[in-house]
Amino acid sequence: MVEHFIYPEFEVERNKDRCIACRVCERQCSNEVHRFDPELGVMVADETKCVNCQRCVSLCPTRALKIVKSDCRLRENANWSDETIKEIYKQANSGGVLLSSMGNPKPLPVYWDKILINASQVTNPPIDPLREPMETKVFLGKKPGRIKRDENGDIVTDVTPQLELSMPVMFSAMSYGSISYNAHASLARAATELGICYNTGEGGLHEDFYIYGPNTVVQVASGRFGVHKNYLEAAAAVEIKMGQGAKPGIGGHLPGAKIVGDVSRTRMIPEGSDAISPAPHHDIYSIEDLRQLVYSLKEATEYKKPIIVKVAAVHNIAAIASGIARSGADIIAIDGFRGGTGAAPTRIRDNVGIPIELALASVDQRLRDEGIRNNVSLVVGGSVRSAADVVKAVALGADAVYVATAALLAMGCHLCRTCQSGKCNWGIATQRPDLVKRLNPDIGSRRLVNLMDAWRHEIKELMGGMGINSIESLRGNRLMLRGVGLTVKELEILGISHAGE
Amino acid sequence: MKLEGEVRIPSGCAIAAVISREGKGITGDVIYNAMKPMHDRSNGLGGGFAAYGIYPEYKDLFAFHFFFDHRSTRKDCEAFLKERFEVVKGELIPTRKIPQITDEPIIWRYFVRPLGSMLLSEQVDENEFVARTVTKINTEMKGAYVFSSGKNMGCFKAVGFPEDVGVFYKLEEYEGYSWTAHGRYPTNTPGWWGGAHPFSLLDSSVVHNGEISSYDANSRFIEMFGYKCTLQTDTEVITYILDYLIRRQGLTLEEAASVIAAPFWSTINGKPEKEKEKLTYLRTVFSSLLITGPFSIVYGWNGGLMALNDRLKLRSMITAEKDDRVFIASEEAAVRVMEPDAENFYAPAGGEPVIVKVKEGKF
Amino acid sequence: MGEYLIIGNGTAAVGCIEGIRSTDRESGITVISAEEHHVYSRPLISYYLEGKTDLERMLYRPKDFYGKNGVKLIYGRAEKLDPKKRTVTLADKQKKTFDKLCICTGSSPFVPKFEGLETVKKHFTFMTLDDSLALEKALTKDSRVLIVGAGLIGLKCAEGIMGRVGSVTVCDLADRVLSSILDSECAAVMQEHLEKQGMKFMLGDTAVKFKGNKAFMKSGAEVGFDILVLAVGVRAETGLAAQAGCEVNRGIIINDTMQTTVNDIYAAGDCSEGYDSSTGTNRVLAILPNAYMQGRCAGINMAGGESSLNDLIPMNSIGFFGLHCATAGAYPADADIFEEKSGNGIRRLYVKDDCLAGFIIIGDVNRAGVYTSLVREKTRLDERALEMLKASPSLAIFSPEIRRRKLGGAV
Amino acid sequence: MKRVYVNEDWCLGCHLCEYNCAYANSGLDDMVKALKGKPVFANVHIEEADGITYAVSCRHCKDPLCVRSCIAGAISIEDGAVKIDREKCVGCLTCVLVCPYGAVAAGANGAAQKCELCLANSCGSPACVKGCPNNAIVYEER
Repeated sequence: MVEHFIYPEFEVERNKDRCIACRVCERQCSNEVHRFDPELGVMVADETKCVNCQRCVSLCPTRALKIVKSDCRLRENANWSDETIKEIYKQANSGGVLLSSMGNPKPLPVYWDKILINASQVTNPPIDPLREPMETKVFLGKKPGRIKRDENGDIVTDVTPQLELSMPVMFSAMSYGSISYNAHASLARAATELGICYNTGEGGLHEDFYIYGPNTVVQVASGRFGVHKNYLEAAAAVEIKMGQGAKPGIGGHLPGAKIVGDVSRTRMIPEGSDAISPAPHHDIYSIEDLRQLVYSLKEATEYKKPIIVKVAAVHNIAAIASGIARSGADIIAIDGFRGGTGAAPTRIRDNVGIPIELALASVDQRLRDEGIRNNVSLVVGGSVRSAADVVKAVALGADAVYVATAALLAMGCHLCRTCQSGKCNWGIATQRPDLVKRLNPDIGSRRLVNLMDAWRHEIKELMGGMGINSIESLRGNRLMLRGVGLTVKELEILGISHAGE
Repeated sequence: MKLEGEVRIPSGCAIAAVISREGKGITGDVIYNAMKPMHDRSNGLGGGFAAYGIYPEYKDLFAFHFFFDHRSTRKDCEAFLKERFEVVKGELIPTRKIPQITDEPIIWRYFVRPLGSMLLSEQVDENEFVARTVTKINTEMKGAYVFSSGKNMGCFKAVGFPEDVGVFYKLEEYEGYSWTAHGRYPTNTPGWWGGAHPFSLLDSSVVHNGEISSYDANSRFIEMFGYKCTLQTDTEVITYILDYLIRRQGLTLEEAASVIAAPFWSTINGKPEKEKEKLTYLRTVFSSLLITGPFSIVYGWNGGLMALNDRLKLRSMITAEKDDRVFIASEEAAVRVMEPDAENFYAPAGGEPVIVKVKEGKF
Repeated sequence: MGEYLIIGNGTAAVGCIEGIRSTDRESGITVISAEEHHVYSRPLISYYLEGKTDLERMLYRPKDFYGKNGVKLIYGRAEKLDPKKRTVTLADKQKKTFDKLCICTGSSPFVPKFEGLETVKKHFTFMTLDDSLALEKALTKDSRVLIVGAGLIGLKCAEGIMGRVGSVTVCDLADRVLSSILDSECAAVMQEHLEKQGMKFMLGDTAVKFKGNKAFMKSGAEVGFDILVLAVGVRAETGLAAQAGCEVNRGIIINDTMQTTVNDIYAAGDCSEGYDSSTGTNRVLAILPNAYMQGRCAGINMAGGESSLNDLIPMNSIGFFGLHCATAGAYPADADIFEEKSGNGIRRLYVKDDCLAGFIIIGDVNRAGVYTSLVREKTRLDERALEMLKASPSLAIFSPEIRRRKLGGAV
Repeated sequence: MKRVYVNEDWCLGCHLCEYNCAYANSGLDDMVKALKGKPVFANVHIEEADGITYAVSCRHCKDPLCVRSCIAGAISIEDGAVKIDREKCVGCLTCVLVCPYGAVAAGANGAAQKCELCLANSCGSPACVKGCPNNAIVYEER
């Protein structure tokens, strides 16, 4: 059966007047779009292979290239969009589940963009972060409910284990396997330089990165890949991954083709075998089972490391979080439905879960209503895109945020959303050595540090404007937020007033 | 416009305080006259005083000061009180009719003792019992508002300039060893008697000048522990925070100060190991109780005063001494009115608590 | 260190001056130059005729070279050398004393005794700038030129004048062009190229007799010409050295510090017989780079420094009408030969005992230096390296470790 | 002295250095004008071995064979940098024959050319380094 031809989504526009046929585009395109035709003496392109990753555009020394959206469209139909129709063709061609990468691209509400931040005028001075001290350090973990004193009356200072961060941001879980060695190296080095943490994801921890342990969160996921004593001991904190915002209720599947060499060794599974993470942890079918795993991990790490439980933001997230807060977990991480992924079924990614802003607001309020907010720290992720998003998240009640997509972008990702192909031209979501080397961790880590330094400055500027000189005074400070264009219900869930009120 | 409790009310203000370390009596005119040179720091929308040692004859009883909107409210409330307390005395608080103060509510005071049976059934001590009762009245009984609930102390407040409020309440007729005063400059309230300051709970009272930027972070945290920030004012939340830290967590005043006006991490890291450990611990555990934004407060309790500025010292505050008396005020002029020959003027650094205690047995 | 004296003012002399000055900035240096010219690049005389350079640009070192280096330049011919008195006597009887002496007298054209040579009006050798200037004067647009000798000098001369004369015929007793540096396969390639440019060859044949404008060839042929250039060969100028008692073979015998067999007398350049590491024998390595390096080595040692040379190899880079030729090392008869032809070029590699013994590249000579270094350093080549070697000259021939070392630090 | 070094771990073999080099040394202010439809003469070149690529350019040796060997006296060292006087050069390519790195090459008009660290052109510092997308070429003191 001949496959139904689908016209390429993108077109390569090459300015013939500018192209010097240096063939950089050809050498750099792992999708083999560009080719030099020696007979014609010009560069030609096979657009069916183009994923619009912009590698060629970015490296073309004469700016001769442009990737544009094809205007070869089907007849316009408000109900049956081009994309919908083409997805149907694809499925009719293949009979398969559609796969996608990175976060939900659908035009669903982004609440961050409907929330505005306050600033001081007259009654209270704004603070200039360049003149006055401005603190962004946070400690994540359970805080004791009561002060204890020893026989001398001195306060007993044995806090439960805390994760100290110089700013309320961490790089969230991306496994070695789904991203490259150099991407991990960049994240680990940047986290260390920044005094924050990165997260191994569920692919284990490469032996080269044990030295970054104090800035590493190791993950224990349903596949338990690469989990062993040293792995747990190396880390600053251990995260139990129950779910992921991009694909709540779904496990993971890293194809055997990517389980090669160090990836296989790090995951502790044979080369070439598929790495399948089951949808649930098969030892956790309920909240009381979670408590057992939390305490197993605490036992294994001698109660020295905070335990994070990461869940996807789903409908009854407040109740789930309340349950986790009482399970012994020190930190709850919630991943919203716009969170990224290396590969997820398209339908799941685009239709399951809820926005992180609403999840955060309701969880924070619920934990306060129950008087247990200080028992856990809250970390939220799922498309935190800027310093403003961080400030809004903290003001809604988060202790810190997880960023991944922004970190990937800093490392060079152009969000072409074809990670699943394993041919990432930017050296991030690939294991092909020739592609992996395209990400020099010197550059990758520097850019990550730059990004976070910039965010830190912006966070301070925003805090200073509000007259706040330490990040903890922003946490849960919802008075600093106002909504625009939100319904009464949305405002009620977010716990903020409308602008003008 | 919304009243206190319906919206958060920030305000700029004037504060002043005086205390006798020997526990000697000071009449109320001393303090209300001190507010005169700081007239422009208030706007007539609130003034008030807290006085310690003024009810020696009832010093073992809780003195409740009430505003009632109506006689019937007072009746209902009195009935409720009697279910929980032995009401030893109830009376109108004496006032003087002056043109500057109008629209006064019914202002009443009760001297009460919690019923032992109630303490037993609720399994709490008398302070907690009183605190809960006050919270209950203030949140649930419309038209009734307890604005003072400590032993041998009392708050007096009204809509008006503080010097007029002092005259209105005939404060020159009271004698106490410690006084605090507040003149209010709120920016978004029409002025409500209950919203005037000091704010107090049990014998704790707070006068405060400033506008804290951490308000919602503090209030949403403290509300987890049974407090209700009904007024949505800084003073109220600061009072609750100090009550929580000092009475319920048992922190010392200095420790409490290091929570609400915590030293910067860079400062903490420069301290000796033990000190550093303790400060880090307090700052970590009570991170949500750090107060940022400008404030100068005088915290009063039976037996002492504590003056404290925010850690950046964004508000003026000065202290001075003369003989057994210690003076605190937003401006030096106020101190000079109280004692022209005051000495040792000192402007405490941001986050540096100034604690004055009356000699043991003298109050 | 006393007085330095250098006889000769060519490349070796410059090397010697720069060698001395790298060690001794003070003592006097005297140079005796037989040619009355500021030091110039001898190999450029053909480029001069071709118009690719001029007298100004031909200077091997800038005008201020002697001054800057504290060198006293004397024009004159050294005639006597007394090693005991440490004096050199010039043709004008001027005497120069020395503490250290370097003989850089180079070589001179070898002109066999041809019968009837005296009957030829216009005959030239092609060695010095003056030779070139004299030849230039004789050239006319329709001169027929006969060049005896198809070696480097003969062919460079031929190239230089090709565009300025009517015809050029080159004869040589050898059966191929550039027989000293090319094997027959490569010589054929070069010859074909030269012929395409209009050059005529009579190889395996040479003039034996001249009469006026006619040359009589060994084969019996007769060749008419207007101008005759004799480029049969060169001889090392060893006379002075021999006079002083230095051991002399084809050139002045020197050790690896450039010292002759007589104390304090050094020799460098075309007049000397150095060690050819590619064959392991002593021979005259009459090429400019070696002259400079030997001169420099001599200079350093004369000034009390330490330097030795034992990795000199024969090598040549020469081009004719845009076709370049790069050669180095030896071409042992028992070597494995790798050959590749491309376009009008050829590449022949001589591999012996797992080493690159020598090579010839005609055509694209870029990166040939990598091969040269393999020859010079006698780098052992494993199977992988051999494959890379054959592919093209590149650092990829070396093991990754060596390559990283080569590219990784200051050298 | 600062020199250009390559780190083959990060070289992508994109050859951009060659084009940036040729452009920087073209004297023109537009890369298209400088390179379009013309042979590219770069002073840096990419080599490949066993799937590894790396850029090679003049090492600016302390005691350079090219300087010693130049028959025209056209190559000299200025402040540590080895430079070719292209006016003097007659294109004999002896320097090409002796450079052990293969870093000197025949240029456009027959004269030899090599990396001169872009010190004299409008780039001011090595264009290959500036333009390398992966920091595989660096300009530093070692």
